[in-house]
Amino acid sequence: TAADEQIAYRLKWLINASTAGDVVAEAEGLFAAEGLQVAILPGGPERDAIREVELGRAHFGVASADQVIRGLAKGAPIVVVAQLFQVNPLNWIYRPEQTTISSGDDLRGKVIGVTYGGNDETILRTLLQRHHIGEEEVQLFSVRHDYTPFYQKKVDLWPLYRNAQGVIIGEKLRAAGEAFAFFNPDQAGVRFVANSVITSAKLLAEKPELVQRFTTALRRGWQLAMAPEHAERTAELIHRFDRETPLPLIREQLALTRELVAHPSPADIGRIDLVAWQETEAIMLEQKQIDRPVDIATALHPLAE
Amino acid sequence: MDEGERPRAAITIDNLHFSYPGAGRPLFANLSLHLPAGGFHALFGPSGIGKSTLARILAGLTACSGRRSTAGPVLYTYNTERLPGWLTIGEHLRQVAAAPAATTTLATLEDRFGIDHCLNRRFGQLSLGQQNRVNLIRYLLQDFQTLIMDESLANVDEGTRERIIITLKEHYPDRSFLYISHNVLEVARFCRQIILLREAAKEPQIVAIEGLDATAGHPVSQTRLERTVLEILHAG
Amino acid sequence: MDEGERPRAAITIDNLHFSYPGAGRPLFANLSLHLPAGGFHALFGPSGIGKSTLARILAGLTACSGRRSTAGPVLYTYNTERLPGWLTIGEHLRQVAAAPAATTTLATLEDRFGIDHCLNRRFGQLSLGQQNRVNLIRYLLQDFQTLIMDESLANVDEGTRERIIITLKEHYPDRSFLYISHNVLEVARFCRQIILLREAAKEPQIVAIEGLDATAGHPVSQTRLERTVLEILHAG
Amino acid sequence: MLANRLLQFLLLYFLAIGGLLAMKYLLGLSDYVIPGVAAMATAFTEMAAIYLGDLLDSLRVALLGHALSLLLAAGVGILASRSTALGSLIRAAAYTVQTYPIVAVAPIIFILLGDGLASRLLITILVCYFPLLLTTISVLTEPVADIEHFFISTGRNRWSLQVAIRLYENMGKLITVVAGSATLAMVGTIVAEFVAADAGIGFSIRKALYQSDLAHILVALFLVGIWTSIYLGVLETAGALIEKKWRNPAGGG
Amino acid sequence: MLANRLLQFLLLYFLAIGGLLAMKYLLGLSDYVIPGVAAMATAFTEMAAIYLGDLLDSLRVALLGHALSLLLAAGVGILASRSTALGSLIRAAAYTVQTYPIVAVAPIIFILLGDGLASRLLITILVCYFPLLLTTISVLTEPVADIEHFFISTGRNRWSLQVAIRLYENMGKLITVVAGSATLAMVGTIVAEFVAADAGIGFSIRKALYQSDLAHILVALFLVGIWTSIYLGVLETAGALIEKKWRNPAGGG
Ligand SMILES: Nc1ncnc2c1ncn2[C@@H]1O[C@H](COP(=O)(O)OP(=O)(O)OP(=O)(O)O)[C@@H](O)[C@H]1O
Ligand SMILES: Nc1ncnc2c1ncn2[C@@H]1O[C@H](COP(=O)(O)OP(=O)(O)OP(=O)(O)O)[C@@H](O)[C@H]1O
Ligand SMILES: [Mg+2]
Ligand SMILES: [Mg+2]
Repeated sequence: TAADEQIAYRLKWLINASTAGDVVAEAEGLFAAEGLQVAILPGGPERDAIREVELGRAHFGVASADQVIRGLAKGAPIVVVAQLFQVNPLNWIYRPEQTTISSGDDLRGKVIGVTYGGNDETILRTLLQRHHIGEEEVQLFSVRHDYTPFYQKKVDLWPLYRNAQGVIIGEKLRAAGEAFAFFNPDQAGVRFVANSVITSAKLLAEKPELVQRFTTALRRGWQLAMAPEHAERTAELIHRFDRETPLPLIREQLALTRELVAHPSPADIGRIDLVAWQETEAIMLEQKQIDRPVDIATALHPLAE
Repeated sequence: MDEGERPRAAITIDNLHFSYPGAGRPLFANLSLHLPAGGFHALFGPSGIGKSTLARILAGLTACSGRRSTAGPVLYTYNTERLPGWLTIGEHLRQVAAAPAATTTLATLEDRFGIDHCLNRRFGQLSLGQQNRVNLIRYLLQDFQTLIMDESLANVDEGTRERIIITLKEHYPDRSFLYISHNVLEVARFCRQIILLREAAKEPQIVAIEGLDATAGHPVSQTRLERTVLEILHAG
Repeated sequence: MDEGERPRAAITIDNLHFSYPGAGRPLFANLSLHLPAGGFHALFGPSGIGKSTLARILAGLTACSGRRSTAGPVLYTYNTERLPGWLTIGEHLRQVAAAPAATTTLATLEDRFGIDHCLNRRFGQLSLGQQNRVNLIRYLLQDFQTLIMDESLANVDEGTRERIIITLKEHYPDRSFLYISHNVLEVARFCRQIILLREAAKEPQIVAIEGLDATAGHPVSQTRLERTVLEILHAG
Repeated sequence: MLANRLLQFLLLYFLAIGGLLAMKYLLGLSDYVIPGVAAMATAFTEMAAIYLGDLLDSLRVALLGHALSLLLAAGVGILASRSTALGSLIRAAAYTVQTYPIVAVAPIIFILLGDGLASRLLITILVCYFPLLLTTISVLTEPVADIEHFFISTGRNRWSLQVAIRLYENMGKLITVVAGSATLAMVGTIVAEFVAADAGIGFSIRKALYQSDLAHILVALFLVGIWTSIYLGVLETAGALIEKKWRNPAGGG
Repeated sequence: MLANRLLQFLLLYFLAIGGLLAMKYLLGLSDYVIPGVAAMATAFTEMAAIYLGDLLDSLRVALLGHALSLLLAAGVGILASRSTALGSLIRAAAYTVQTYPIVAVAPIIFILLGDGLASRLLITILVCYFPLLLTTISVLTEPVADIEHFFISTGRNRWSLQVAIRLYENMGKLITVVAGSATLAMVGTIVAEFVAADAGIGFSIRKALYQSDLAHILVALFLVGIWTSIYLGVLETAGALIEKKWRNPAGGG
């Protein structure tokens, strides 16, 4: 209806299985049910939801925890209203026939792909530090858009999102008859929060109920998207935007996403994990990614339903 | 190069020294020249002697070390000039015809110069002699006191050339023309003063010879013509 | 345009029809021309009549509908040609001198044409008449049977021009030259045959007049010269 | 001209594909490094129609961006070729802006222009205008003495006239460069879509790249090549017609 | 010329910074969106030396890439301007390659050339050569009738001679474009480092971009601008000297 409020929602990345809940909330009318007309804007490396939210170009956005903490350190007036991933999907893929990684210690001596400036760099450096591995004991490889160096076996471990590219690259390796595995930093003791939903402090102060309605609709969207009985429909909805990925792969991606989002149970969808955020902040301080504490708890606004 | 007291000559130049950079000997050494005010005059001399260079200096286009003064605007035109390609000859001429009066002049000139049938063609579609004539006409439509014509009719046939010269003398009795041409007969017959340019080694470098200044009403006798021609050839 | 039985003429053209695209009337209508083999001949006519066009057709540079045959290579040169800028005149001439024999010819020509002191300059640093002469010289060093000179000496003074023409006739007695010039006296005096080009409406469009073919040893009398000039002017 | 361009493109494309396949089989590279013939065929049948739609979307932007680049290059070139302090500053600005890689300035562009067509067009233009600008400046700073002399002597040398003379005299060169820059408009659009858009073939290439799908990329490159050849061919034909109409053969010597 | 270029760049750069700061303080934006003066100053003192090292690394590649681009453009341009089938095909190939955004062809480049300097150089060249090529082709396909007539008539019109004549007659234009393309070499290098390298100023910009660190990006852009201005200024001065030495003033009318 005309009374619907127009909302711009900037994603961090392209629409794919990692944005299942966002798509479902929109397509199944959950936003509309809250009186919101939401435009979902795909993101990309040159996009920055924090900037857009501060500038008022977007009302809500998705940003990774390191982006949020960095923004806060520079005075960006933003707040976190939901955390989408309970487990960080960032993993390193490797070929077990060639590389054995059973613990963080095994990283020693490996050629490891890293996106310089990305959160995988921070995570990796923390891992190395925790396992007392010096810079000179590994070989870091600057990662770019394409996987050729990994394909050509020049790099042992390559960072990717377990639930998204992990499935696609895995499929290719499987088709070629090659075995593959993932190294998950979470298991090696580094907890680093991934994507979360942000808005501006101003919007939260001025229209708390609007923020509430948005968050509610979004959480319902994610709950619906993650529900196994809705999986087929969710996959179809995503496929409308993500035509390049075949449906079977999207289904597989969804199943993996469910493990990371509805963790440990569907009730946890959207939950802001304060401890994990504090650990993330501690890591960033330790890695000198920020020059002062931001007291992250003050920026987290879990909204009760 | 100051415009001091108003000179009686159209262009005066004194004490001119000039050499091209890198050239051994100077082209002009202490040269002085007074182009009379009014009349059709010639600058004459063998190829390579420096006529074009001197003409450009007289027109103020080439910097030099001499004292130069002029009476009124001096224009310099040369035979390899071109017109913009996107207009027809007629359009171009109408555009550059300075005053309203020039429009009627234009019509007369087009007719007398024999280019009236080329007017809706482009410059590139003209023969060389037609190009010469079209280029000259547009200069005649401008505001000038002195016009220097550097081989401006070099590619025009003799008949047309004579008709053009006579037309110029009739229509522009008060202006000064300095005509550069390699045709000694023509120069002797039609010019009032023939300024003969000689090598820098000769003293004076410039010799002025009286021409016969023929007009339509006053043709000249064959003997007088021959005498003048001989005078020019001997002086050179 | 076939090279049938070996023609006695240097160039023969029959039944030539030609008009420029977009032009109303044809420039040439059923024109035929036989350029005699050997000798210094002229193509003469008022500006804009079609000399350059015909010259290019004779040289095979412009396609046409007539029958054309030639005896030996025909070259066409015109007065606004330029030389490459990165060589001096001397270097360029030495480079294009075809045979070893041409080197001695070159030295003679440089001297007779009066350009020997320009040899270490670039083309852009020459006067117009010097440019004309340098350009002509390099064509003379080539392998040709017929050379068409389209106003090739238009910017050279008369004295030098006569010396050049006489040199050509002495040095190349067996070749054919077709000389385009607007100087009727010169053409009458030095050419063997004067091919007069007239309007397409006139029949025939081409009239051949006998010239006086003067050489250094055989100057011509004033009366014969005047008669020939008159003949040319009347025939036009 | 057009048919020629297309044929040449096809020849080159299949030569390149042949080269890749030869490499694949000679070096024994697996399907994920270089896809096999079957994978390529599948990719083609699956994606061609979809990518064609994307491409047409991009072409719209490329055409518009190309046109605007021409205007910009002409405008800036004309201003920059004036020997005034302002002209010199404009020229410096045009060069400086060009020095910066789009990817580095993209965030600033988005801050200033937001999403949508404006940003996409601006990026297309930034990629496409510079070669046009260089040509314009190079043409406009070189006098055509034998035409300009008259206008200078008679005090008529308005600046617009000088521009007209120099552009007209170099029309052949300009047409070559204008037509050639069509390919730059295309690449500019794709780059813009890569960093900015949520539509167009550049966006699709990006998605394929993130999925490391060389077969899809090859399909996209095929379509891009075909259409650029067509666009280029059309421009070249048009350019030849313009030159023929505007410039008449020079008169006899 | 050189001092001028630098002054102009500084003027433009500080104008742009001023604009950003004005926006920041007028809209009350945080340091994250637009860094404040203090943050910029800190970034400068912290990063200038580091970035200067990166930049010099990039400059090396840019210089080499520029030189190779000139060679490539000349070579391809000369071949492509021949009106043979091969010339036409080479031209089509040069245009087609240009159509493809570097990012899309990057995987293929890496497969073919591996990492390291070769890929970086190739990408620099791909970005830089095309405007040079267009100019070369446009110059080489336009006859200079009044010079070439003699050589054609006398059967001397070797192809190399024709190339020499046309290049020489258009030297002024070529110098403008060659000097101007220096900025393209710089941008090409940065793009290459962006997609390919783990060194150079482009790589540093990418890292700063990932962290949304505009202050660092501005420092990098400052250095890039300074050095490109210097490079450009040097080339322009050299070009002016060459022109003066090679081309003599034309003779009288
Ligand atoms: N740019 C130049 N550099 C050096 N010398 C030059 C230059 N231009 C002309 N010259 C020389 O200066 C002399 C005079 O040249 P100028 O063109 O004035 O002669 P001119 O009398 O007009 O000859 P013409 O009748 O052949 O046109 C010539 O010997 C010529 O070679
Ligand atoms: N490209 C062209 N298109 C149309 N008409 C042309 C073209 N070139 C020349 N003409 C016309 O054809 C006629 C013959 O031209 P041409 O150049 O052959 O004359 P010409 O006898 O050499 O004259 P001149 O003595 O002035 O050089 C002229 O009237 C000219 O205007
Ligand atoms: Mg002269
Ligand atoms: Mg002619």
